[in-house]
Amino acid sequence: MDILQLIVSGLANGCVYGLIALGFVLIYKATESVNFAQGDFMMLGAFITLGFTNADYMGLPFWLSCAMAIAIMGVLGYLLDLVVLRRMFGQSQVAVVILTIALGFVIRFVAGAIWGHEPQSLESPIAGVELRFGGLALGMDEIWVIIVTVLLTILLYFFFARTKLGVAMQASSQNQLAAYYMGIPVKRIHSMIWALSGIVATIAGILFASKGSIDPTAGLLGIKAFAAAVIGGFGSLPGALLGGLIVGLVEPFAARYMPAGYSQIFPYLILIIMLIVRPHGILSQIQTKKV
Amino acid sequence: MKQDTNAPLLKVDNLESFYGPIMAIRGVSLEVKEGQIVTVLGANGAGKTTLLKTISGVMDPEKGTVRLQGSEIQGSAPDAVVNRGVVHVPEGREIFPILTVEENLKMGAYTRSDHAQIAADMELVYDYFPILKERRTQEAGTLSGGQQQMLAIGRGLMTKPRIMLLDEPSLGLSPLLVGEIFTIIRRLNEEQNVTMMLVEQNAKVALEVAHYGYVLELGRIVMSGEAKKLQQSKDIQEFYLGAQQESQRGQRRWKQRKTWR
Amino acid sequence: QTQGVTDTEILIGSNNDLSGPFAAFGAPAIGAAKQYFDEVNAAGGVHGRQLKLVAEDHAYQMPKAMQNINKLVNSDEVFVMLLSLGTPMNIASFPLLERKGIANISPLTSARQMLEPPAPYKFAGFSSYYDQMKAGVNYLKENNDRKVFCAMFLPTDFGKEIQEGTKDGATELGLEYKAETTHKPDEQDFVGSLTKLKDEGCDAIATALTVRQTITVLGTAKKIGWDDVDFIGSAAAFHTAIAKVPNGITEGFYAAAGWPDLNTRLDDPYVAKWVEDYTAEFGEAPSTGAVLGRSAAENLVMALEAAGPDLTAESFLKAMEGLDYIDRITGVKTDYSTTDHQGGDAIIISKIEGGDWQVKGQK
Amino acid sequence: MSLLELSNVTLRFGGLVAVNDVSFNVEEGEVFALVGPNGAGKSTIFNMISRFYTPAEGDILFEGKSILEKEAHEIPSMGIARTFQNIELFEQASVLQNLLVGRHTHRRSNFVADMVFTPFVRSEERAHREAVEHVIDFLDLQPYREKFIAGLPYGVRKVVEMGRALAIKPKLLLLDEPASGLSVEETQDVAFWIEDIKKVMGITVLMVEHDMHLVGAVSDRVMALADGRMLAIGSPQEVQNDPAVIEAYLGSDGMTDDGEAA
Amino acid sequence: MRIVFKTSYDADIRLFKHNAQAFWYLLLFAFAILLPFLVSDFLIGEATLVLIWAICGMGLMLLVGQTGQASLGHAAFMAVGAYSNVIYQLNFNMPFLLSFPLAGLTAGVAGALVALPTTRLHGIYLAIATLAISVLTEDIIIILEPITGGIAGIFAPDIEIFGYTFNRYGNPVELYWLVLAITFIVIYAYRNILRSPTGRAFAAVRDSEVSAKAMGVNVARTKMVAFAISCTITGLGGALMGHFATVFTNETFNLIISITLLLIIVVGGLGTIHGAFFGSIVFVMLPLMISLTRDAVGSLTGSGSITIPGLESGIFGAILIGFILFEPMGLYGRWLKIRTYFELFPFYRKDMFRRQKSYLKTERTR
Ligand SMILES: Nc1ncnc2c1ncn2[C@@H]1O[C@H](COP(=O)(O)OP(=O)(O)OP(=O)(O)O)[C@@H](O)[C@H]1O
Ligand SMILES: Nc1ncnc2c1ncn2[C@@H]1O[C@H](COP(=O)(O)OP(=O)(O)OP(=O)(O)O)[C@@H](O)[C@H]1O
Ligand SMILES: [Mg+2]
Ligand SMILES: [Mg+2]
Repeated sequence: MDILQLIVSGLANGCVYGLIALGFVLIYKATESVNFAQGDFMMLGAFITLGFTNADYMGLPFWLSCAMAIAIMGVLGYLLDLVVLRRMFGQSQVAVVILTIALGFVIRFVAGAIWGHEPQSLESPIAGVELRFGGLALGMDEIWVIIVTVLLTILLYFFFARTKLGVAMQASSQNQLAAYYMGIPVKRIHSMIWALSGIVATIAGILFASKGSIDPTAGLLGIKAFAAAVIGGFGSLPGALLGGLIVGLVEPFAARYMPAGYSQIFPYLILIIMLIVRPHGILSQIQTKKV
Repeated sequence: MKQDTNAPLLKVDNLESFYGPIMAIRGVSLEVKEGQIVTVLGANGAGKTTLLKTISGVMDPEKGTVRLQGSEIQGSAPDAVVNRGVVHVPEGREIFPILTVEENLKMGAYTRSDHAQIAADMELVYDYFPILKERRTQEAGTLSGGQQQMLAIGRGLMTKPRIMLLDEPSLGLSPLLVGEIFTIIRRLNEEQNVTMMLVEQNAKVALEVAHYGYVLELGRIVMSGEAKKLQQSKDIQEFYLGAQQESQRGQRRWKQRKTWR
Repeated sequence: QTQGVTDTEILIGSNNDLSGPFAAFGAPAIGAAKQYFDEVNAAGGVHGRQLKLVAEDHAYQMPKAMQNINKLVNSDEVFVMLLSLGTPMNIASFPLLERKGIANISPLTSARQMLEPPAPYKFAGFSSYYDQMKAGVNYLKENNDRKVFCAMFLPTDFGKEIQEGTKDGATELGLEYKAETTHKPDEQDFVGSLTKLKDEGCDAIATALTVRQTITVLGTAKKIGWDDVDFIGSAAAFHTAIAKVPNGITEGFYAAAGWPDLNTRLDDPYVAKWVEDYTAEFGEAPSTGAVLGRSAAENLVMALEAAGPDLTAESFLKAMEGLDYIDRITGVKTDYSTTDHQGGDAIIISKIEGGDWQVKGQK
Repeated sequence: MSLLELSNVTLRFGGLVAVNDVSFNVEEGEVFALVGPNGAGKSTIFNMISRFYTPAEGDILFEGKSILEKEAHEIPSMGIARTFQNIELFEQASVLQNLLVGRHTHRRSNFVADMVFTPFVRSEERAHREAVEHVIDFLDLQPYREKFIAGLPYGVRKVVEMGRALAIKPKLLLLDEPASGLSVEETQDVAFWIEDIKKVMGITVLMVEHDMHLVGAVSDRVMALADGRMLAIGSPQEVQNDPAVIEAYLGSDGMTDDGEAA
Repeated sequence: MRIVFKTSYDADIRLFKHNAQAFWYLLLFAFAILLPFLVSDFLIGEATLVLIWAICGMGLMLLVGQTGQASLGHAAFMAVGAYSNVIYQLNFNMPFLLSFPLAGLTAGVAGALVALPTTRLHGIYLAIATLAISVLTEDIIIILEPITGGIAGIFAPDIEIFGYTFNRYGNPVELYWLVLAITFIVIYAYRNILRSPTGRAFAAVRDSEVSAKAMGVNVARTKMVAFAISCTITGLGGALMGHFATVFTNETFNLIISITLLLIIVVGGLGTIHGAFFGSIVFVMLPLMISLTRDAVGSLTGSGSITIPGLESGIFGAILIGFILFEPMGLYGRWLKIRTYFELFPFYRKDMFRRQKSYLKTERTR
């Protein structure tokens, strides 16, 4: 029973990582850059929802707030690319990485200025509701996280694998010049993917905030999600989920069975070991160059 | 779409392009008439690739105009240029390495939505290059050099262009295929009225298929004329067709070299 | 001429975390202090001098903190340091403060090093985490008959203090200190740690986690149906946000701190007025950080008043050591002397009941 | 003993047999050409010799010793240098620096000495530079000496690649399509260079080339491949007139075309 | 544009391209040495910090800029340098002159050990592995509490050289000169690497691993050497940072510090020594400027002081975005353009430095 409980909550926990990791992978898949502000996007999305729905603020119905927050973050993502990132088109990835790190500073400041620096709880109908199956306890929030993450992963996977737009997104990350030669509007595609990742980040944020609480530094969680995406094979959507689940599962088991002082290092230890065994992640996205 | 057959489909005027401080083309003017095959000859580094890149919008010119059916397109985004029916088959096989061969070809048809016709065109490409059909699901990055070149050309065909800019299409192809490529070019031109602008090191074949030719040297057009006439030109024969006398060759070979110390 | 003091102005420095992991404490504290100084300034200042607060943000990063200290002390030339956050950051500033004779008032950390080894320039507002936890252990033994103590902590100086306080508290009382778990600040899931502690038979758990994590821990314990256990935090967990979590998830959580929650003091008109003013200016009710900021600012102003118009480092220290009053915000008796640089010695045990912190015991 | 011997070499990519039971020898001092349709497995053979790929079956001997237990980076110091079909230069460096990397196998200093820049390092550097200057002279690269690769025309890059391989001072030089993308004039230069490489420098050359003029002009022996299998081997004329080669590779056009060239 | 006539092979090997360049650099060095006579102790403290960050930055630059290996964990090697330096002094009674180079060496060995299993990793995969190692380092410091002081931290004694002590508050100017001297040594070693086979091997691995192998460069070994040298330099910087901070704990050298280092080298200009300096100047001076501006605005508006939480870091982020947008190649890239402008004067074109459209290709094939 113990173990089952650990597995179930590990899975739910891992899905949160996976959900944030999806946002990383989306951007990477279409632009091949890494958005270090992804965690902050999540935080911002959660705060926007909270601003709409919490009684202290606007007190709107929860689901309406979610929809509005998702829409706002989508537009914000699009505009961000249009106004800022587009000017970096074709520049080295590492410059984009630094840019997103700096963007994180700004987002955290803005969130702090609007909603304050203290943790707040999202007044969400899915928080604090528990379902029991025998001795197994499962939060409503956890069930939601698992369902939404799995659905989103499948949806996005087929979007990239099957639809013309999805393949075009992959194409424009692999060779921007060639994508242009084919008439793919690469820049617009970038904006679209930033919008999409804003949306995914908001969904992650809502579920995350429902599981606990949110403050402006909550985005730092993004780093662990990033690591999860990398061990899954950066660029692979199922990989992101897989990586998230691994990290999510290692955590409770290490905490349960490892001595204090060592347990918290296990996720990172596993990470290193996995990378040594599979240098390009579990579902490797790296192709050896043919010469 | 009625067109004045004499008005050029593509007209380039006084075009200048730079790489940072380096001027790569220096005031090039040329025109391509509808339904023609025009070839641009020139030595290495003459600026042929730069010229094509500037036309297709992946480079912005510093000066000059590019007119497609009379409207200026210089400096516009490359995808907009493709949407107007100009496709550029680039030098050096810019394929999508982690997509399959079939996905690569599908991307060629990105701007189109006539599904039935796309499928038919795909079959046509497979017909031209059977090896691509065989390797439909292979990741394009693992194809051999020549196979990648076939894919690049095939992908260009999938856009159903009105005008094709071909940059060294025969690069790395076997002699058998070089012959085929030029047959395909001629057929497309004759049967589907696709206009072509062709850059080739293999000047001999290029002049054979082309109607008209330009010679680009150090970023300037130095000669132009009907392909037939160019073929006869002594200079062209000497510098581009390799018809030199042995003695000259020998001289070149033993020419005094300065040594740098 | 005393550094940071002119005829019209007194410069007060603070090396704080205003955007990093502890901004939830630093930001409101600075806000509240600034608000109080503005009030004092509007009323003519202290002995005709306006109070000017320069707060630098180190975001809990050591190199940035060093830079800030250099600026505050060597460039701005502040007279006194107030509410500086972070144990290592404070410790690193001590050599320079000592050299320049600058007092360090009410740092935002309850680590023992803020007073140890004793030095003339070191002052602390409230009791240490260590003492708080010892008192907390004692309370849970006396009132709830808890016997097996455990701890969940971040491996930081703060976590270590709480772990040691719990451990020493338990052993001194002849109780068992059974198990502990360590965590990272970005850890989200505590099912593993809690099942472990449950297995070990813990019946009281001291926590030294971030505010967000504390909430998750309490929720998780409820979820796995573990209700015959008490959780107790320190001043760092004595936070309004924890009490305000919806659906009663955090009900029953204890905190041992140097002051009572503001809610229990609202019948005092002075406190009520302040809560109103603060809420008006910052758009949110004062939280723990704000309480600390306000009470430290009042403390400082009182000392400056007492030091008289001839303000020097010596006169200020003397005034500080002579302070003895009931803090108007927290109601805690505050006194300093030449041998006692800890203002409030009280330790108050509070518990979340009905979405608010209620005072349960006092030492 | 031949300089290079491939015996019954096979390589598969998944189900695809890229090289199928191929055997041939390259004798010291000759120019040996590999020809064949696209995808025949020519570059794959090069990749096996330079140890980027490991054959599934068969052995590769260089100077009588198997090179299969060597790693890719140990191959150049044995005396095998190569160029790449798609040009793999160090883009962010000058021509000179690219060639100097070719001298890496001749380096005797270590990184500690380099950091201090001892007199020994300095004198070694001078020697490297001298060797590289000879290559630059040989290939007429003076005008591009200080230029960054990123801005060079295709043809010059091909030459730089050849220079970089020559800087290794190998015994065996592998050239993968040295003349593709070059004009007629430049192709003639390449022909002369290959001749000099063989005669003056005494380097054995194994090359892949589609330009049958060049193959006919410089090679001593030619082997034709198709679908990973050997089609024919012999003198250039023999191979060019082999019906199987004409059918699979040259086409009827090709024959007349290259017949006159040969 | 200056044209250099090269008359011997040594022309390419020289430290400076030509005499005028040598002149300008020597002038700059002289200025650096004389700085304490020009500015206050406060600014000298900041200048010392700039130098220390620049040393650490040069370490990372060698790895990222020269060898193309990403690291998100270089703070760990600062930690190794800082801890081992102090431990050698306290526990083994070593003088600074011995403990300091040994600390660098220790960090270098640690770097090589890290490189050993990770040479097969590339790009972000390597970045994440180093990040994980950096997180582990924090815990290792706690586990090694008996020698590291664990959570309580460790106090760095004053630097002492032949009985002469250096303290950041006692004699900041002397400390500055000491750090400056160390900076010079690091720069010299760095330059030597760049002009020697080691540097070329680094660049080869960065630009194309395939052809580096084909040229006989042992890629794994080269990466290891790069890690070792890089971590040695960063470790030296960390040791100085330790003395500068006077106390440090397991939390001092954290992920944010690693990110800061990355920020420094990218904003400064990847791949150049200058970049490390430009970057650390920005990183140290920009927040200071923001604070001072804030204070000045506060005084002007009469509101006394401005205390908006997080304002400084928000503005810092915004300005950083501006820097990157303005010059993605880093400040050194911009400096080169300005220099070319003057060298070409008056033969420049108005938009010579306008960015041409540029396009990226995947780095997923290698
Ligand atoms: N990225 C670049 N940066 C700087 N200069 C460049 C760049 N690309 C090309 N050039 C220069 O521009 C000029 C024209 O180059 P271009 O590639 O157009 O020549 P080309 O005629 O296509 O040659 P090739 O036959 O080799 O393909 C050359 O002198 C070349 O050095
Ligand atoms: N990594 C790989 N994975 C799968 N197939 C591969 C891989 N590398 C090569 N191939 C296949 O192996 C065959 C041989 O390729 P190779 O590159 O050797 O051809 P080639 O003879 O050099 O042709 P070309 O003249 O076109 O360069 C091709 O069909 C190619 O598609
Ligand atoms: Mg070209
Ligand atoms: Mg090949």
